[in-house]
Amino acid sequence: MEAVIEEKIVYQRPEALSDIHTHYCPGCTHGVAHRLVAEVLDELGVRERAILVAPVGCSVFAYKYFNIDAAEAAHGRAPAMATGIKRVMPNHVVFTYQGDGDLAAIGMGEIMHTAIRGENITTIFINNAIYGMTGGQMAPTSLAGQRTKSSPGGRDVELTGFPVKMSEIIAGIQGASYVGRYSLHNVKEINRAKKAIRTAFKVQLEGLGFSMVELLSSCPTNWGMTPAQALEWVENMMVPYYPLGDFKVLPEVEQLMKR
Amino acid sequence: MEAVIEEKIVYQRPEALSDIHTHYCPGCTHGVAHRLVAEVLDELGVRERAILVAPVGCSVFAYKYFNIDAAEAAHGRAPAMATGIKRVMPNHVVFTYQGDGDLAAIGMGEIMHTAIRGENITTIFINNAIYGMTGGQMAPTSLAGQRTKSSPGGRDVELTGFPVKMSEIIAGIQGASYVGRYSLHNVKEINRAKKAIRTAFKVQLEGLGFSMVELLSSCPTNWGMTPAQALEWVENMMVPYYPLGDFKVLPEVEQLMKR
Amino acid sequence: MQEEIVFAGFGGQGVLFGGQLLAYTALAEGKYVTWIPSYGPEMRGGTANCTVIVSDEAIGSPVTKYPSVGIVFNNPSLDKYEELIKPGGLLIVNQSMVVRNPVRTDIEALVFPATALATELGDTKMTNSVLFGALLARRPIVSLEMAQQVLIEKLGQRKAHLHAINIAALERGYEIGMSVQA
Amino acid sequence: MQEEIVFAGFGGQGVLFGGQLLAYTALAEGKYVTWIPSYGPEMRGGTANCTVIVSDEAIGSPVTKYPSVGIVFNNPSLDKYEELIKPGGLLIVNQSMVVRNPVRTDIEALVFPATALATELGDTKMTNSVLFGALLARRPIVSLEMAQQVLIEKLGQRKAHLHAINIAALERGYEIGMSVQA
Amino acid sequence: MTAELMKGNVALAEAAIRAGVEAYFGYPITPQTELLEHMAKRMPELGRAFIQAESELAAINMVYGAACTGARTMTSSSSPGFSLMQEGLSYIACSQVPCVVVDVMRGGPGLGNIQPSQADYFQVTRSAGHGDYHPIVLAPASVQEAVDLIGEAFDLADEYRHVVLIVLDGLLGQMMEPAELPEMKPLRMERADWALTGAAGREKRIITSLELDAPALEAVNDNLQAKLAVIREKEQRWTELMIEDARLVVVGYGMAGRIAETAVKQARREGMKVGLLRPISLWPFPEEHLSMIADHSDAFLVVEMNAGQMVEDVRLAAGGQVPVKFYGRTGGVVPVPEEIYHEIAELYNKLNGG
Amino acid sequence: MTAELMKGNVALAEAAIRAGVEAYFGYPITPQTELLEHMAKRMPELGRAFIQAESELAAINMVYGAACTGARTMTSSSSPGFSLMQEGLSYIACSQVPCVVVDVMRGGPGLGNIQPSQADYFQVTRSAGHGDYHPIVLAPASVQEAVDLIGEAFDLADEYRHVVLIVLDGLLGQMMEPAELPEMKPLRMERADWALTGAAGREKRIITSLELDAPALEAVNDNLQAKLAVIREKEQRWTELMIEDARLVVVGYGMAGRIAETAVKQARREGMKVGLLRPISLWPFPEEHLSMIADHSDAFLVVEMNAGQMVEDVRLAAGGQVPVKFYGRTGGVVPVPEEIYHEIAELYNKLNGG
Amino acid sequence: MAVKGRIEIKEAKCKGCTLCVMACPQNVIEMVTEYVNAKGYYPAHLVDPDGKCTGCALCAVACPDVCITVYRQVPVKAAAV
Amino acid sequence: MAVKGRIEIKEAKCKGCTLCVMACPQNVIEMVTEYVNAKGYYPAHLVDPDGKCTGCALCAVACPDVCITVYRQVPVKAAAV
Ligand SMILES: Cc1ncc(C[n+]2csc(CCOP(=O)(O)OP(=O)(O)O)c2C)c(N)n1
Ligand SMILES: Cc1ncc(C[n+]2csc(CCOP(=O)(O)OP(=O)(O)O)c2C)c(N)n1
Ligand code: SF4
Ligand code: SF4
Ligand code: SF4
Ligand code: SF4
Repeated sequence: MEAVIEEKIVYQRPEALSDIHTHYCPGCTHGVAHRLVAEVLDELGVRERAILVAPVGCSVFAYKYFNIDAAEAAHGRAPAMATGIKRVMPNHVVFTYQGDGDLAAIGMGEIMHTAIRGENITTIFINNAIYGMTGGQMAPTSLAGQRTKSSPGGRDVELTGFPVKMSEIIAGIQGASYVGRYSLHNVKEINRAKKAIRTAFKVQLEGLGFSMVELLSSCPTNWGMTPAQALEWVENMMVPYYPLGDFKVLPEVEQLMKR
Repeated sequence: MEAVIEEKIVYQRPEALSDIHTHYCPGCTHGVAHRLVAEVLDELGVRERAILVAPVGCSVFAYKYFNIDAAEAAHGRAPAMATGIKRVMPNHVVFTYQGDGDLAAIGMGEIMHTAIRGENITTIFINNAIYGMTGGQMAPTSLAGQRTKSSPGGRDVELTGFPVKMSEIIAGIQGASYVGRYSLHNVKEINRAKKAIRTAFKVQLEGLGFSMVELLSSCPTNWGMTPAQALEWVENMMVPYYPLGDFKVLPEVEQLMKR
Repeated sequence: MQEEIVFAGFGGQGVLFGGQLLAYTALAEGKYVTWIPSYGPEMRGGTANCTVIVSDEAIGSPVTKYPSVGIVFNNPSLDKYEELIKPGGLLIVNQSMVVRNPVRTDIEALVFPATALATELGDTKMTNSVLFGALLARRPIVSLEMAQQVLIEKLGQRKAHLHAINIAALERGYEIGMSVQA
Repeated sequence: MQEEIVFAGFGGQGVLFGGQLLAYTALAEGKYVTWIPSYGPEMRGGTANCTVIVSDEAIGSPVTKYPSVGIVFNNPSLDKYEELIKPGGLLIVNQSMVVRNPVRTDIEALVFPATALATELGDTKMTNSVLFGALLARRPIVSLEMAQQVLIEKLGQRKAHLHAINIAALERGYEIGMSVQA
Repeated sequence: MTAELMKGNVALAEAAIRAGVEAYFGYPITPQTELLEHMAKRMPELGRAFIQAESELAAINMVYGAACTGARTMTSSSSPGFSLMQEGLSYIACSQVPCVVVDVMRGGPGLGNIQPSQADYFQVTRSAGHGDYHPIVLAPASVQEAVDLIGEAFDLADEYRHVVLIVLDGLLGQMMEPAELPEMKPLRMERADWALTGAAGREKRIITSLELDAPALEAVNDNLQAKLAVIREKEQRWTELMIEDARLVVVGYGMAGRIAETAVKQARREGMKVGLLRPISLWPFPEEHLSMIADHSDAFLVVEMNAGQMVEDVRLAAGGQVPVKFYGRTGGVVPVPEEIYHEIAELYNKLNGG
Repeated sequence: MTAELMKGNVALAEAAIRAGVEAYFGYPITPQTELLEHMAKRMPELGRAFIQAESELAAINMVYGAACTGARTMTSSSSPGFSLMQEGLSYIACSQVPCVVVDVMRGGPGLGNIQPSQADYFQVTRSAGHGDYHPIVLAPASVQEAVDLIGEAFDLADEYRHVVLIVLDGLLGQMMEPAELPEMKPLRMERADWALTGAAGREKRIITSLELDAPALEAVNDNLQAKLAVIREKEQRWTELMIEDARLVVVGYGMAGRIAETAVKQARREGMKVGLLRPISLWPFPEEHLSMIADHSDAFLVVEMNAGQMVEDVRLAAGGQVPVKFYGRTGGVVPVPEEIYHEIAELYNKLNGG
Repeated sequence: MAVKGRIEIKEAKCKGCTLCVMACPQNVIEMVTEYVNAKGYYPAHLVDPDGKCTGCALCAVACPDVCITVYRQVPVKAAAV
Repeated sequence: MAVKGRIEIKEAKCKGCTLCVMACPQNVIEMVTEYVNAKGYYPAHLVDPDGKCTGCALCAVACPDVCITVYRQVPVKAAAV
């Protein structure tokens, strides 16, 4: 009997992502991050009880792009808003999606305390070392010497300090159960990032407390690079300063990762 | 020739402390902390160029008690205010004095970013595991199970998370040059605390960046104890959870400590 | 009938609770009542006072400049309130904590060592009960019986061991109030 | 004399800079001028436009509903601005990026492939210079000479290698504007 | 049901619980803290959500979140803390999610003190945040009224999907007075058709205050303004005393109004034709009613615990028909009936050509 | 000196530098960000203090700190960011330290959008924070005026030890227009006698907004109110056009006023007796002048880029003497002269019994 | 026999970022240079005359705009006749 | 010979917290029980009939209210006559 060949779809848009054009710049890996989260929501079968809290930043319209219920928070306050939602809807899957200005600058207090409370939500943290939406000012995560619109001579660590490593900080907080930093600069790393995102959401589903995945992401527009150059910059400049991997894995989470 | 005996003053009020009655409750170690800071300012000879930024909390009137120029900040914002002062008066000795509600709750964003910038100021952080001024509500530093006016059944770590360890967190930030946690529960510890405070101010004088000393302190009133019981509680309950010692000593600071 | 009573002293002397006892008792007797504390940041040894208004009609202002009764627990409060009492009003002074006598003659003054009596009866903290008892003797705003009932209720089971001596304190104050020629 | 000129197209087509060139030139010639961009969050491929008003008198409103001149860099802008141009006004259309011709007959229309010409002259990004040149031919709001001078100045030393071709682009547009029977 | 002696703050908290509040988020600040403390005790007991937030900023944004799910949600604070909620309130108002906020005002500006004040009238009625909107603002003058109004506040919030503020001064927050509490309402189980509950078997829902396109945001504003116009028409509240034949009308809200009542009664006893108007809704302000009163009276005396704020609304409503005089105390000083009486007598005298 | 073509935001920054600003603290937000960016470049060049703060909250408190030393200090933001500064501003005002704040307003409420707006009029004039105070508020209508006013703002701030706001809509912030910049002033070296400079050879100094005692805080407020009364009397600013014989007076500030100017001129060309009043100081509002104009005219038309806010001040000033009509656009929609002209014509017609 | 695959790129959504081109191990994706799409971008398209695409989906994983659907030919049992 | 010392406690400032009593290794500080000071507290005072105070200043270090001044007798060279 001869084998019959059939064509199967091996990759298509996840259900949790709406089929609409995004406003992201060409090659901006916000889009990749969105897709990964959507895939994980679909795979875990939680799309219908997922609630997104979108930030203020380039990803402000994430609420349009995800095909799930969503709220748009004030700049930096997404974790507080998510806390409010989660406390009255404990069985829903609540997550924030935040940029580095949003999470690491103005929203520092809220993300810290959400982690301190061990709030049972998930945070997807996009670190692109710049303020994208406002046109390219320095972020707390901008690299030493990095030229931005508000550090035209390059980030001067004497005056502005060293770029902040949020994953390491959050990992140091007892209430954080899972914290990992991954990158979106190539397919291999994208796949690792997805695994981390899946773990983070599983942590929430198991009620284990706060989980966060930091994703190194590109901003070709404000870095003044082509998309391809931007990914190289992530790999060659960001990764050395922002090491990839898991920074906090509670024993219970380790169990979970094995499953 | 026979030795003549003369009486010398071996202890008296430091010049940097005003000779007025404080409003602190009997046995409250805010008073001890004040005195130590004042002694250090005197000993380093910087009283005349010291500027205090007082918090909102029981120590709000610190501006009255120190005999130096002082400003009173909004709740939690003392580090931002101190930053503003220091940037235009770089040769002055600028410090904040803050409680745990002020620094670790509402002021989390400001203290973190002041440390991140490596701002060349000093912070004296009074951890008394409670909100004193408002009458005894839970602080981020309240111990697990601690009964307060806002955790009447004892702090439930499931709902509120674990008490936050600020010294450990700040020590993890690159811009922090010196961070230590000491206690005021007996004379030996008080003396160690003073040494740490001296180091912290020296760090500032040398322009080495951000320095912070956390001091475990009592609040007999809101803990519902006698002053003596309260000091025992510091020793037996707080110290085990909040280990004492230096958490961050940059190599340059180590040099300084030897001098 | 409307009486405006000020309780005034140091924090820690039970000043606010004394006023609350009166307020609760008035409520229990179906009267209109308001209780207003002075409130401040948590500071021991600061001043504390409260104003209680008891009336047969709905109460407008719960504050007044010139109260009809002053109960002063210490010297600063004597200094502050003596001059404010309405002519014809009543001033009860805790002699244990003051260094002078009241001087006004157009008001009724009752001066006796309430703290000393309370200490004698077993607990310095009952100064407020003693003074409250004296008040009821001079101004029967509420009945002594109801006051006793409310006192026991408010102390609650946890402080059952204090019931008897507090009742005694209340009665001691009442006796003094009845006996002294004001 | 007052002209209100709208430059409209995609972000990235040099729309805003085109308007600024006009504004700087007008200033250099001592005219009153305002330049207003549409501004939005940083998004590539979104619409971008600016309004320049050049006048002999102080300018009141820097916005207008009905501009006297429209320079449209792409099709959506043609759709949006054609109907708004004042009767008797001028519409310059970048034929390279549109799929239709203007239809109004009560305005002057100049339609030519500016992007194609710019590409031909060495840089697609000079579309704005070509269109600006054409504008000056049809409406001598400022002189071509001054525009050339300002263009060189604004490109600056760092872009010295682009001076010649930009001047060429400006002139090419001017030629076309002069030659075409509108 | 019998009256209990309760602090205003505690009564507000318990009444909110009985009105079915599902989530409370707040931060300690005098003279409001007893409200939070009561919630800290009761809400966990009842299995409802309580968080002592890390700040007022966090608290209002937690409120924003919980309110997005259609749950009855509230917070409380006092002046400086309320200032920190401005951005969040503006977001909530634009998103049109219901919530209740209690502001127990204290002496300002700045850290000021913790004494009673009404100095945030402008802030609460005019601009609780940036942008064009007014929250509904209710000002009780007794513990009982506070209890009644907070129940109403939740209903109004739901009905209009709007921010409702209960404002009081520290005096009412700290005062004990008998009040009857309502019965405990069962928690509402169903969720509104705009609420975020997960996109199960329906289209997804979005709650946002962003609209990049100007005409679209203008439509959002038109919608909001239309709603406010309805509120303005339907929800003006006040109480009054001896207005009919009054030549002089004293206008005051909250405790200032209540204190003035004693002075007004005193003046009546002295034969002066004086009345009292106490606005209960500060926004919408009872403007028509005031304007009507202006038709029949000779002068207004506005009494506030501030340097003169509501007096502007009275002037606007009076429209120049009668002189509007102002008497205020600031910094946490509470005016006593005696001084208000003095003002009344002086002004009344002048009306009589004195 | 020759005029340069500059964006309003950039011109403000450079003019502030030339006026001797020693410290700038801010946070990016559209449509204000170019101001911060210009400072980021220039201030370090000049050895002056610049920090991109972690938030607007931090920025205003850094301003508070630097201002306490007597240094000329400023920040800038836009509506949501300005909301976050409310608490800080109230502290600064109560402490009476001088500072300058620029608010480039955008569409609201909430996140709204980044288009031009004037919807924070109430917030800036009535209650930039809790408590009784008004900042001085100046509203330019051209890049040149912005340049001139910011210099004045620093002087006023110093003179009165008060908060001075420069408010503009996003349009003026983003617009390029020729303007002449002033010469660079040398930095002021001496420090005021209240400034924190270290207690060397003198008594210590304290800057605080706390006063626990109510009568004492009332004294602080009296002092503040007395200062505001002086400002109210001395610092009203406006500009006007063809007012003398105007039957209809259009009132608008900032860009709305400037756009209205074109409509007013058009109406004059059509023979209508229409004039324009453009308030420059929004607080103190030019109330006497307006009231005087009300005496000689038949109607007011207020034009704003909001749902109607300044119109209340116009009504208060007009005191019921003339009808006051309102025309506004919201959500970032900028009214064009054509539509304002339409409103003028309609209203004027009615005046003529049409 | 090598696995056979095929991709579809939604041209209208493509922003021409080239990331799929870089991700493709078979080098069978190219950028269009002749025309731009409605958004003004030069889109990517599959140029695979030799049928080298394996349907590995790396391009799809790399694409930030989810433009790419990936198909792979898989052997299945023939249906019983 | 043991070092001789002496302390002065400013009664008016004392809040009666007892911390000095606890800190004193010589047990020569006691709380007054007969009267309260103007602030209403029972102050501490030195009760040192045997002159045991060494002037070690531990009490002063422990005192939160800086009420205590500490003196110690030290041998000095006699001035030349
Ligand atoms: C209170 C407030 N402050 C400032 C802004 C302006 N703003 C919008 S997005 C943003 C930062 C965006 O940067 P980031 O969070 O890194 O996200 P990205 O755009 O880079 O994805 C800022 C400052 C705002 N909207 N609200
Ligand atoms: C914005 C604001 N929120 C809240 C308060 C009320 N408040 C005053 S002090 C304080 C906390 C004090 O606790 P902590 O910082 O631990 O100092 P402590 O009194 O214990 O020394 C609070 C919440 C305030 N003044 N301002
Ligand atoms: S500006 Fe940067 S972060 Fe924002 S969409 Fe563009 S590339 Fe992405
Ligand atoms: S309340 Fe506590 S922290 Fe405050 S003075 Fe009293 S003991 Fe000290
Ligand atoms: S990765 Fe996606 S958006 Fe980028 S060129 Fe390829 S198909 Fe187009
Ligand atoms: S330690 Fe100081 S305050 Fe306490 S009892 Fe001793 S002397 Fe008095």
